[in-house]
Amino acid sequence: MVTLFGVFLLTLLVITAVGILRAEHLFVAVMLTGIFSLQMAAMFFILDAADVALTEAAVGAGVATVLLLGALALTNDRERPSGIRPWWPLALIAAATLLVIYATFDQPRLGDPDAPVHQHVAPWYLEETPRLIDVPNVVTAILASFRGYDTLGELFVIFTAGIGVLFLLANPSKGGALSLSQSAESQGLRHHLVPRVVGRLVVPFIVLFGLYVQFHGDYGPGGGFQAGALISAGIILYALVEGESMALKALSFRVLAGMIAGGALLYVGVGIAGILLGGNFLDYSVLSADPVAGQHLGILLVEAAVGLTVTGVLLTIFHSFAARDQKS
Amino acid sequence: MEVLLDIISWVLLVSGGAFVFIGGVGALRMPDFYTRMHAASLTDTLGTILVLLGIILQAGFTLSAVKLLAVMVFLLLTAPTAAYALANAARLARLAPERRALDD
Amino acid sequence: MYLAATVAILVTMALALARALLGPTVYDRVLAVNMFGTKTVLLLSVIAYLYDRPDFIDLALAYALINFIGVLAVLKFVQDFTLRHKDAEH
Amino acid sequence: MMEYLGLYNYWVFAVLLMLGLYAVISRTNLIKKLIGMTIFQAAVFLLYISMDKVEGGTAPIIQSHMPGQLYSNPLPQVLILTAIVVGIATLSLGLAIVIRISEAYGSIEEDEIRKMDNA
Repeated sequence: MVTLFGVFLLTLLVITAVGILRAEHLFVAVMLTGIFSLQMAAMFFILDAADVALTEAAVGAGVATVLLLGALALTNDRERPSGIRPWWPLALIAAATLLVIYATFDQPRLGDPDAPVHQHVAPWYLEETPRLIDVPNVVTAILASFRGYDTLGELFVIFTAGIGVLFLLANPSKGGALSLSQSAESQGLRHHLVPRVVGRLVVPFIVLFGLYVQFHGDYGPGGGFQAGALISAGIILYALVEGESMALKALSFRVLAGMIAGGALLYVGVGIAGILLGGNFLDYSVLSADPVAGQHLGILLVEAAVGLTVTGVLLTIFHSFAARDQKS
Repeated sequence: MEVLLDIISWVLLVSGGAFVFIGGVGALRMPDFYTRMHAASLTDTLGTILVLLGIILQAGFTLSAVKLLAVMVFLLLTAPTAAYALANAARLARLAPERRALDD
Repeated sequence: MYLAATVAILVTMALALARALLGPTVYDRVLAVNMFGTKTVLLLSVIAYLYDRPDFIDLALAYALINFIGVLAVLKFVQDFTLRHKDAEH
Repeated sequence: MMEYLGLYNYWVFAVLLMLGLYAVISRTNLIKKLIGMTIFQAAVFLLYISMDKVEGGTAPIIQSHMPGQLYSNPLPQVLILTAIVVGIATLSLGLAIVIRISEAYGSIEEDEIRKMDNA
C-alpha cells in the first residue's frame, strides 16, 4: 500500500517538475519549487530516510524559498517570453531519457534486500555501530564518526560557498562590510500585527526545536545539518517580521563570521586532538579513557561544529542578499 | 475502553480526512482567489484538528502525543498567519499601480 | 483507519497541485503551496503512525514550525515590490 | 506488475534528471537554469534514497526493544543529507553570481548578455 502512495507522490513530482519548466513567471516557478521540495520530503520519509526528510524540510521550507525570492527581488521576476524553441534539445533529452530508462531495467527493484548496495559496508555499519559507538542513530554515527572525513569535506564546501557569496555581494566601498540602512524596506513586516505577534511567539520555539534536533541527533532524526538549517530559518523569520537590522543586532556579521570560522576550526581541531592524543585524524576513541565515551564526545563536538558553520553560512547568505536589496 | 477509543479515533480520522478533502475541492472549484482562500484555510484548520486528535487518541499518554499536540498548536498558530499574510499580499498588489506585473 | 486519512490527504495534495498549476493569479499558487504544506504535515504525522515509528513526529513538527516562513517572505516580496514602484512613480 | 512498480522510482529519476538538464540547456534565463539544476540535483537525491530502501526495513535508528528488525541502508542517507545542505549553499552562490551579472548587464537572459559581450 505504501508503495502505491510512493508511486502517487512520484507522479505528482513529475507533474510539478514539468510545471516548473513551463512557468514563464519566475515567481511561479519558485512557488512550484516549494511544492516540489515538500513532495521530495514526503517521498524521502516514505523511503525510510527520516534524517534526509528532516534536512529537506528544514532547507526547503525555511531557507530555499526565501533565498530564491530574495534573488528575484534583485534581478527580474519574469522570463523573457521565448519565440520558437529549437527542436534539438527536446529530441536529445527524449533520447537520453529513453536511454536512462532502458538502463534502469538492470536495476534491482525497489526494496530488494539482495541488491548489491546492501551487501558491501552497510551491514557492517548496522552491526558494529552499537558496539563501537553505541548511538541508536546509525546515520549520525556514519556521518560524524565512520565517515567523518567526508563530512569535513562537505563542511568546507559550505564554508567556501559562504565566503564566495560574501566576496560577490559585499560592498567594498564600506571596507568590505555589509551595512544596512534604516530605510522603510528594512523594517520588514513590522506594521503587520498578526505576523509580528505570531512570529515573535514562534521564533523561540523554532530555535529551541533546532537545539533539540542538534543534541537529540544521536537518538532520533537530527544532527548539525538539520539543526543549522532550522535555526537559520528561525532567525530568518525574525528578520522578516522585525526587519533585518533587528536580526543583525541579535546576531551581527561579526558573530556570524565567527560561527563560520569557529565551526570549521572546531571540526579540524577535534581531528588534530585525535592525532595529539595518539590516534588517527578524526579518531575519537582516544578523546576519553573509554573509547565509546570518546566517540560520544567526538560526535557531539563535530555535530556542534557542523551546526555552527551551517547556521553561520546560511544566515550570512540571507543577510548578503537582503543588504544588496537595500542598496539598489 | 480500547474499542471505544478506536471507534472515536476512526470517526475523527475519517471525518478529518473528509474535511481535508472538502477543503481541497473548495480550493479547486471556488470562483475567485479570496473565496478559494476561505475554503482552503477554514477547512484546513478543522481537518487538522480532527486528524491530529484522532492520532493523539491512538498514541495515548506518550511523548509523541505531546509532540502531536505541539504540531497541532503550531499549525493552528501558523496556518492562519500564513493566510493573513497571503490575503494581505494579494490586497497590496491589487492596490498597487503596477498590477499587471504581479498578476499572471 | 490511517489508510483512509492518508488517501484523503494524498488526493487533496493532488487537488492543491492542480490549483498551483492552473493559477490563474500568482496568489492562487502561493495558496496552493501553503495548502500543500499543511497537508504534508498531516501526511507525515499519519504515515509515522502507519509505519509504527511515532518518534518521527519530529518531522511534522519541523514543518508545522517553519512552513509559513515562505508565505511571509512572499508578503515581504510583494510589499517591497509595490514600495519600489511607488518610489519609481514619484 | 510489482516487477515494474519496483522500477518506477528509477523511471521518475530518469525523467526528472532529463527535465532538469533540459531546463539547463534550453532556457536562456539564468535563474531558470539554476532552478533546473536543483531539479537535476533532486533527481540524484531520489536515486540514492530509492536505493537505500529495504523491503520490510525501517529507518536506520536502532530500536533496542525490537531485536531482529531489518533496517534500511544508512549510507546513501548520509551522502544525501550532506548533499542537500551543500546544494542550497551552491544554489545561493549561483544566485549571487546571477545578481552580479544582472547588476552589470541589466539582464539575466544568456543570449542578451552574450550579445552585449560581443558588441
